[in-house]
Order: sequence, then structure tokens, then C-alpha cells
Amino acid sequence: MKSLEVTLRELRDSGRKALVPYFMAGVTPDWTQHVAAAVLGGADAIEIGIPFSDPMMDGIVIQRAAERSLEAGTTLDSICAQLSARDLGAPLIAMTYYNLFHHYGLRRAAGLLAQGGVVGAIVPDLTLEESDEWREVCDETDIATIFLVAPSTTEDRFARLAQATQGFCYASARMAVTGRAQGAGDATRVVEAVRATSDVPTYVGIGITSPQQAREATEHSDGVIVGSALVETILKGASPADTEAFIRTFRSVIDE
Amino acid sequence: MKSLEVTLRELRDSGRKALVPYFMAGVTPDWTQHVAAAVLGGADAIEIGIPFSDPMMDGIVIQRAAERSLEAGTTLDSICAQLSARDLGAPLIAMTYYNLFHHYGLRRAAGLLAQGGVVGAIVPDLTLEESDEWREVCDETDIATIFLVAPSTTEDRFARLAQATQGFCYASARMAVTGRAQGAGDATRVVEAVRATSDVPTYVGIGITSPQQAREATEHSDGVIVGSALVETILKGASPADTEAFIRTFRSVIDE
Amino acid sequence: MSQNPVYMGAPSSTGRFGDFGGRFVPEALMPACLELEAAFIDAWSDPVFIDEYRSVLQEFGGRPTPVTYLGRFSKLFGVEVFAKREDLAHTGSHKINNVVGQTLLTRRMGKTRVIAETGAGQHGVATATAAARLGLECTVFMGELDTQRQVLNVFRMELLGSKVVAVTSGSRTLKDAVNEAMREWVSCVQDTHYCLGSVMGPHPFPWMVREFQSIIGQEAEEQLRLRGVGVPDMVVACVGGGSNAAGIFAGFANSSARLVGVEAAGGAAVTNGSPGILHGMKSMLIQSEHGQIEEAHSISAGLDYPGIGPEHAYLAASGRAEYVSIGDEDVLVALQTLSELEGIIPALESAHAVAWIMQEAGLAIPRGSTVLLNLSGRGDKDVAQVRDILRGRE
Amino acid sequence: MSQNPVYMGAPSSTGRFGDFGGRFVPEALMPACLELEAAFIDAWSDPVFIDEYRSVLQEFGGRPTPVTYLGRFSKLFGVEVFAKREDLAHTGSHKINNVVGQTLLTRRMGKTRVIAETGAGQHGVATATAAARLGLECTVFMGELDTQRQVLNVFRMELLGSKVVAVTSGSRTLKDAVNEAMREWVSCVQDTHYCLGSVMGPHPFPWMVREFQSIIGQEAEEQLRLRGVGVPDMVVACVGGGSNAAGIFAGFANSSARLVGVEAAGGAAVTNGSPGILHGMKSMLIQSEHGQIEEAHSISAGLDYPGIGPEHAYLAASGRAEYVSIGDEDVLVALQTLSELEGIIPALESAHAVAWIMQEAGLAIPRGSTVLLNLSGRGDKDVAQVRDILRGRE
Ligand SMILES: Cc1ncc(COP(=O)(O)O)c(C=O)c1O
Ligand SMILES: Cc1ncc(COP(=O)(O)O)c(C=O)c1O
Repeated sequence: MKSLEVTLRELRDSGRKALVPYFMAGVTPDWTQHVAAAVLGGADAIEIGIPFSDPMMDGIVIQRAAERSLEAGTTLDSICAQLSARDLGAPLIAMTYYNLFHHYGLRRAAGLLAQGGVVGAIVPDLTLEESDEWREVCDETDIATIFLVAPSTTEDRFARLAQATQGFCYASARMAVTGRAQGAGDATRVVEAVRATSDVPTYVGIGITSPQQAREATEHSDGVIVGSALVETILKGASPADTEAFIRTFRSVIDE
Repeated sequence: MKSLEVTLRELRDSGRKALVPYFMAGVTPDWTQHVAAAVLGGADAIEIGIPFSDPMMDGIVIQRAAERSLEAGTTLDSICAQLSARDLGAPLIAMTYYNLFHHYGLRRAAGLLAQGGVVGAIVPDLTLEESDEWREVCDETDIATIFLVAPSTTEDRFARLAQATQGFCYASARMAVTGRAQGAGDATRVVEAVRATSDVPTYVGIGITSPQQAREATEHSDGVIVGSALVETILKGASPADTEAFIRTFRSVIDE
Repeated sequence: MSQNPVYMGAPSSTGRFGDFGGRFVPEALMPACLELEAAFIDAWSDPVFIDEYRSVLQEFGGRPTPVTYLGRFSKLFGVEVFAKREDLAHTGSHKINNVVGQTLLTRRMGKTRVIAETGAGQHGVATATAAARLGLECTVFMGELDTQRQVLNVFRMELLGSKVVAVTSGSRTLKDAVNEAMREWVSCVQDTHYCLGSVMGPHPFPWMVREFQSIIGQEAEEQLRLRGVGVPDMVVACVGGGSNAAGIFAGFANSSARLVGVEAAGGAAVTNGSPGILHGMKSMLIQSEHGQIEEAHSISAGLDYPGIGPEHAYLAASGRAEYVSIGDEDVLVALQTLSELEGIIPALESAHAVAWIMQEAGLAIPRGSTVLLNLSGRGDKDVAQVRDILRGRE
Repeated sequence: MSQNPVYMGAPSSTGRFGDFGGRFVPEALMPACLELEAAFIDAWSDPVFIDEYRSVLQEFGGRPTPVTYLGRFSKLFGVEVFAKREDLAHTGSHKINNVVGQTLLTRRMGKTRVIAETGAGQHGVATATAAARLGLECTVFMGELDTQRQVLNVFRMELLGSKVVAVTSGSRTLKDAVNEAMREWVSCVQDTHYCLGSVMGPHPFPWMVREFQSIIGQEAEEQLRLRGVGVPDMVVACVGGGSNAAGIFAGFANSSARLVGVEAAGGAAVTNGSPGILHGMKSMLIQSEHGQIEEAHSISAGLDYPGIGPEHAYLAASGRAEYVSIGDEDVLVALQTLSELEGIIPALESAHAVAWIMQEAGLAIPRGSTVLLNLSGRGDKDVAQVRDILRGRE
């Protein structure tokens, strides 16, 4: 079992609902400080978005963040170098599209991530069927491969994805890309479908924009992922302190 | 034999080359004074252009004159009324397109012309083949039907046209509409082709713009028609006195 | 025993259809008209020529064009409408049929150049196209106003190697372009053929152009027959000069089908005109009380003509065909309706025929009738204009 | 005994053509891709479906399109060129073949709506057309820049009853329109089919679109055979995503004909690209050293795509087909040359293939070779742009 999953299972067993914010790497020069602030504010793990020119699964907010980051010259190397320069105090999970890893070479990409302290990877356009190679490479490191399930996922796929995912299972609350819809949507049904075949921690994402929604989502799941809502504040100029406060609010409402 | 032909044959027999200027009726309020001036200057007969919206055989100068005349409200009635008001001192030959006569009704049109003292008609889009009705109507009056021949006319047609034409035969010097080309062109050949089958007076037109050209054309023919060159001066504001001078110049060069 | 007259055969030897047609041209053009008549009669009875004409239309022109059943349109209006798809012919309308025939004839007559008139540019582009294919020189006359309204069609002709001459006389539109082409023809009959764009002009043009277009009706007749529809109750086509209508009527002239020609309300020569002589022919014309030809006005440049081909004048006079008219507003609605229901954007010209069917379904067209609609051209040429009109209203 | 590989059959069960293809989509779309794959396999072995597909293409789409011998062009360049005339298909290009297939499949799957991406608007107009015919709702995604460059095509789609959404992300062109259509599809897979416009995207799209386009090659093969030309020495087509090329290659994949795909120099995914993953497929892509997809640049919007269909990547890798590229200047000259010599104004896309033939006649194409050129579309959509460019130089 990958270390990420060990950590997240322990978290669940401790009774704490996981709060996983998403940051776009390189979107501002001080982005790692935002990450550190989020950890201070109560984040349990961090999703690190690695910008890609064609983010098929992302809505307008994360697209803009990716564009801004790419314009600033961000690359996979530069991100991993920045990450390896400091310990951010929580498990880091990379989130990006498969072309980047493919282009760098899977082994080289995984090596860079591992050097940056990354312990998990979400690759939304990498289907289970196409993932063998990547998973083998990850298994040479401690990087967990995290799969998504969606409201449209069929029964047999729920089973296979829940078996295959490592660390946690990412349950899309809705049929939507990031930042498009709001609220828990079909989360309960999706989470239950995963639980029916696996006891892997299951987090709800896509559409969680308010602390209240996060709280509702954790009522039937093990944690939440907060993406566009947070990225938007950073695009609008939030400071690391603002980010800490943002996360703290979510934390406290979830923990109420 | 129509009176026009009698007159023109006498003219030829007298050794004088005919000079036939063309005027666009109604182009200026004083157009009939231009006609009278031309007769004073030495014109032997007058072509009276009756404006038509679609003058297929006319170049840009006569088109513009027709447009101007139509804008001023000229109609076949108004022209004939003006003509019947005074004796202009020379045979008048109407020149227009067949639709006008057809629209008025052939008999009515011919009647109006006759009342206006018109003794001949040139209808360039009325082919010999389509002319029976019109000729019959004209034969109820003293209006001569004048046909054109052209450089493209074939031998058999030369014969038939020269037989059919009354008053004179209009020999196009060139394959062109009025006011397009200059000089005598194929005139000699065309005139000779007419003469080979008929002794009707034969006048050269289309392309006669200078007294010198007129003179050359009359060397092998019985007369000339001067159209666009004259109309252009009137469009540019020539007075009846100018017109008289214009004609006088042609007359004297022709008679030299 | 009374004999039914035979419609749409050859005209009289003087080019008459009943009282209409004939030949009213300057003597300078008579030999060319006679030469053309002889050449056409000769060619049209020569299997080699006919073969080439047909195979060029097939291999180059995209014939046969299909007949499309307009399912959703038919359902909505309660009549069974089949569209003959001239919009799919090369250059986007039926005009190609005629120019392929005439350019082949040009070459056969040993001439090396064609001239043509054009309104919106459809016939000009078609002529430029057929001329390019044969390497004939080509000059197109176009009213100055039209050259400004249709800059892209001017450029298209130039791309195809033709020269476009802007005509500055008269109303500076189609009627004047015809005049100017005739004038030009006078000066170059020797080596030049005047490739007239519709069933108009002096004999043999109305007959010849109809013959070159009758492939539309022949195909449609066979297509409907093979598909079990048989003779339709009605054949409907728009009428400018009348070539697409003549072409499709030709396939049904002596059948039981009612023939309906739809003119633009602002250029309805049959409804509002009277007999007269223009452009070498005797036909129905819109003219003033003093016999001056009036300007037509239509949203569709191709119907913006104050006359109609002489054979139509005859078909109207004899009662064999009916002629109706449709205004600009209804045309716009028809264009939109056919686009949305059937995925076919018709030319504004063709939309006149569509509009009449929409207007008369259940009235002049009994419910359940089978209607053959001639979709004479595609609307691509018109979308900029339609957009401007519709946007201007928002 | 060594066996020749069979080209252009079905891909592997995971949608691979050699190393290329596959399915790289969000999990949310996987069920839809699987459903589509099953539906296509079922439909494509159902004679009733195939019959309807073919008869719609015939009666509505204008098929078969002819093969035209380019006589004057051939003479000038010393090679025998035959053009497959997709420019004569309804809506002006081969795109109609694909959308007729996909919209019929949409209805068969019980879905009531389609979405599509479009660059210049050709595929958008085609989709809007086929959707209108079946009464399907239709939304087309188009880069904001493209909506500005192609206002008339936007209006055309609207006339056809479609909604056009301007995509404001990324480079605001075709690539981003695909991303946005995929995103939209995630939120509406239930009732909506994504009608992809080329042989790209996740399995089964590259295969399915090729199958729907292979009617081009089948027809051409038969047409050349019946006319005694037989198998041509070479088959040449332009390549954006690669659907028209795949369609015509399909008729000759296992023949002796050389297959040549012509990319735009500014979007030459085979020549200048490297393997990567985009828009659901693994293929050759133009990308930066850091793995970011680059923008393509071409005078022709339809070739302005940084990738190529995966089967082409495979045909290139296996050596069965050659891929070359042509720059904007040569394309302009080719467009003018074909227009003047043959009376066919090609689409800028298709003019790439023409330009390559002009460039290589007597060189890579031996004198006297028979060449089948896929004239994928007509240039009417491009004349305004070409005019602006040429006028700008005067
Ligand atoms: C598409 C289309 N339909 C009809 C016409 C009218 O001509 P005709 O009445 O000769 O068919 C035109 C003329 O340009 C046209 O382009
Ligand atoms: C006429 C034409 N040809 C070619 C293409 C390129 O697409 P593909 O490579 O899929 O045939 C397009 C795309 O819009 C097109 O419109």
C-alpha cells in the first residue's frame, strides 16, 4: 500500500474528514506559500495542478490559472524543483493531463514528481484501460495512482476503478468539469457505489464551493476536494493569509 | 415611292452628298432649335432620336442623352407634339427602338409620327424578318422604313435589305454601336455591297466624328450620318448657334 | 377530333412561341444569330455533341442532381414536397447546365471567346467556370451597382480568369448588363459567342437555353417515376428570366402536372407586365405607360429582371402554366423555414418557390398533393445579405 | 511465407492503430464512448442502417460525387490528374458524409441532441445541416477568434437552427473548441452525442469517422475502374485531422497506389510533431519541449490543427502512407491555378493537395503518373479571405 493511502486511511480511522484543496502550481510566484498556508489552515493533503495547455476536464477558472502559469514559464521541472526545495507539511498529489507525463517519458516524469515529494497523481484523461504503463512506473516509486468515478460510471466500472485506485477514490459529484456546477449533486450515490465494492477512502470533488457544501458532502464521504472556488480567490489576488483563512473556514464548518 | 426617297434621290441626282445629323429629342428644352440650326447649317435631313430606356444599339453618349431626355419627361407624344408645332425645314427621320411603337400600338405610333411631320423611321432592333407589320402600317402613311446593313451582313441579306429599305440604306461603317469607334471602317465594302443590288441612296453612319471622316465616307457613298459627335457637344452645353457652326463645318469639308 | 397542343417543342422557324419570341436585334447581329441557330440545330442533333454535353455535366457539373423528399417540411405543410437539387450542381445553381452547353457550342463554332451578362453573379461565375475549363477567353458584363453589391462574385470570376466589366449606364443593374453585352457582341461577333444566361434574348436563345436546361426536368421526371411517385400534381419553380423553370417544366410539359412559375412581386412580368420588345425578344415586360422598361425590384438579384422568357409568356397566355408572385418578406421566412426544417439553405430566388408552397398549401395546393419544387440554387451567395437584413431589424 | 499487413481495417479492441489511438478521456465520458462503440458496431453491421446512411447521402447529400479529369491541368504539369469532387457534396465538402452517419447514429441511440466543434465552420455547418434534417437539437462550439473571422458561417449555423457558442479559452480556435465540446459533453452525455468532425478523438471516433468517410474512396475506386484508369499511381489528399484523406485512402489502402497526405506547413503533425496525447487519442502532435500543445498556423482554417488522426500516425509510422507539407504561398498559387485552368475553385485546404502535385510533378510524381486528387471542398468559403490577401499585396 502506498504511503498516501496509509496516511489517508489513518486519517479516516481517526474520525477526521479530509479536506484537500487544489492549487495551480506556478500561477503566482508565491504559490507554494499558499500551499503552506492551506496546511496551516487545516488541509490534510494538497492537490498540485500542473498546468497543461489543453485541460479537457477543467472549467474556466482552472483554465485561466493554467494559462497564467504557463505564460509565467512554468514547466513540470520547475514545479518539481520548487516542491523539492521545501517540505510543505502535507501529502502532495499531482493533478495534470497525461500528455505531460508521456512527453517527459513516464519514468522520468515519475522520478521528477517523487523528487518533489509528490506521493500521488490524478490524471483525469488517463482511463483505467490505458493506465497499465503508468501504474507500473508509479509502482517503482511511492506515487499512488488515483482514479475518478463519476455519476455516469457503470456498475462494473465502479468495482474495477475502486479496486485500482490508490490513496483514495475521487468521486465526481456531478457530470461536469471543474468549476462548472455547484453542490453535492449525485455524490451520495457515487460514494455508495464505491463503498459497495471497496473500503478505500472516498472523497467528493467537482462542485464544492462553500463550506456548507463541503460539510454536506462529508456527511456521506471521507473527505472533499475544493478546487475552483479556491483558485478563483488566488486569481483575484488573495494572499497566503487569505488562503489560510479560506481553508480554516472550511475546516471549521466541516468539523462542526 | 415614299416622299423621303424621292427627296433623297433628287438630292443625289443633284450631285450633293447628304449630311444627316442625329438629335436626341427632348435632351434639352431647346432641342428643336438645334434641329432648325442644323438645317440652317446645311443638313439635308434630320434623324430624331426618340429616347428609349434600353438603347441596345447606342453607345454611351446617346445613352446619356436618352437618360437625360427621359428624366425630363419626354414621351413619344410630347416629341410629336413639339415637332408638329413647327416646320423644321428638312425631312425628319425618327430613330428609336421597336418597343415604343409596339407599346403605343403601331398604327397609333405611326399616326403620331406622321402628325409630327416625320417621313422616315429607323428602328435598329426591328429586323427585316420581323418588320412586315410595321411596314404595312407605315405604308398607310408616308413614313419610309429605313433598314441598316452592317459589315457582318451576308450577301443574300444585302440584297433583301437593300430592296426593302425606303428613303435610303443605312450602311454601318463598323461592327460597333453608335459612338464607339471612329473612322469609315468597312464602309466602302458595305456600300458597294448595297449598290451591287440596288440603286437606293446609301449613307454611311456609325463612327463619323470629324468633317474629314465624313468627307472620306462620302467619297464612296451618298451621304453620312453624324450622331454621337454632335450629341456630345449638346450634352456639354452647345447652343443652337454652336450646332449650326458644327454642321456648317461638316458641310463645307464634305463639299470641298 | 380535337388534338391537344404539344407544349415545349421547337419554336416556329422565326423563333416564335405563339405570339412571343422572335428576333429583334441590330442587323449587325443577325448573321450571328442565324449562325448560332444553325450551329445549335446541327449540334443538338449530333449524338457526339449531346454525349459530350451530358458527360461534361456529369463528370464536371455534378449531374444528375438528386431529388430530395422534404420530410419535415411536407409534414408541417400537409403536402408532399420533393426538391430537385440544383443547389448541388457545380457553381451552386442550374446555371451550369446552360453554360456547359453554350461553351461547347462556342468551341464547335470555332469561336475562342465568350461574353456574358450577370446580375448577382451566378451566371457570370458559371460562364467563367465553363470558359476556364475549355480555355476560352471570357468577359462578363455586370451593372456597376451589382459589382459593388457582389464584390466576392466579381473576385470569383477574376479568379477563374475572366474579365469583369462594370456597366455604368441606365440603372446599372442586370437589364443594363444585357444591353451592354449586346453592344459588345456587335463589335466582336466574329470570334465571340454571347453566352446568354436565361431563356430570353433573340431566337435561338430562348429555345436553346431551355433545351440545355431541360435536363433538369428529364432527370426529375425519371427520378420521381423510378421512386414510384410518378407524375407530381404540381411543378413549382421560381422565374427570373425563366431558365430553371423552363428546364423543369420541360420534363412535364405534356403531362397532367400543373406548372407554376413564381416571380418576384417586384418583377412580376406576367402578372404586372404587358407585351413588349426587349433584349431581342417579344415577351411580357414591366413597362411604363409610355413604353419605357421599368426597373424590377426584388430581394433576390436573380429575379430582378423586368421581363420573362418568351416561352413563359406563351405558356401563360395559353393557360398551360400559371404564374404567381411572392414578396420579399415571405421569401425571407421561407428561406429560414427550409433551412431549419430540412438543412438546406436555398437561394433567395429558389425561396420564392418555397414561399409560394408555404402560402398555398391546403389552398391552391390541395392537401396531400405531390409537389415537385425546383431548388434552383444554394443560398450561400445570399447569407451575407440575409444576415444584414435580419440583423438590421433586431 | 510473409504476409502483407492489411491496412485500414478495424482497430484493436482498445481502439489502437499500431501504437496510436486508444481512449484518453475523463471517466465521466467512458460509458458514452463505450455505448457509442457498441452502437456503431451494431449499426455498421445492420443493413437497414447502412441503407439509410447511403440513401441519405445520395438523396440529400448529393452522392456519388463525380471524378473529374483535369485536362488542362494535367497537360500543363505532365501528370494525369483525376479529382474526386467532394466540393460538390451538400454543404460544400466531404464533411457531410460523416455527419449524416453520426446524426443517424444519434437518433438510433435515442439521443435528441448533438454538439460539435468547428474551426472555420465547415463541420459546424455540416452538423447543423444534418441535425436540422432529423430535427435534432444542435450546439456548435467555435473558438471566439473563429466566430469573428467566420461570421457568415456562424450565421449559416444559426439559420439552420443551431446554437453557436464562442469559446473564449486558450487560443480561442479549433483546438479549444474541441476541449470545450468535450467539457460540454461531460455534462450532457445522457441525451447528447458529440459529433466529432474528423478521424480524431477517443475510440471509436477515429475508426467510425473513417468508416463514414470511406465512401469517398469506395466510389473513387469504382469510378476509376469503370473508366478504365484502374488503380491510380498515387492518391493525394490534404490532412487536417485527416478525415477526407482517410476516406479516400480507404479505397486504396491495400492497393498498389502510393498514398500521400498533405499537411499545412504550420500544422505538420507528422513532419514536425512527436507522439503525444490530446483530445482523447494518442497520435502525432505539435508540442513544445515541455509537452504543451502548440497552436497550428495555416492559411486554411481547416488544417489549423496541431494533431492528426491516429490512424494516419500509424500509416506514417508503418510507411504505408507518406506525409508532406505545403506552405501558405504555394497554396494561394495552387488555388488560382486550378481555378483558371479547370473552372474549379478549391477550398484552401484542398489547394494544399493541388499545390503538392504542382510542386512534385515530374519529381516525386513521375511524369505521366495517374494521380487521384481528393478535392475535399469548394473554395467559396475562402474567396473573401483570398481576396483580402491578394488585394493587400497590390
Ligand atoms: C439560383 C437562381 N435561381 C433562379 C435564377 C433566375 O434565373 P432563371 O429564371 O433563368 O432560372 C437565378 C439567376 O441568377 C439564380 O441564380
Ligand atoms: C474542405 C476541407 N478539407 C479538409 C479539411 C480538413 O479536415 P480533414 O483532414 O478531417 O479532412 C476541412 C476541415 O474543415 C475542410 O473543410
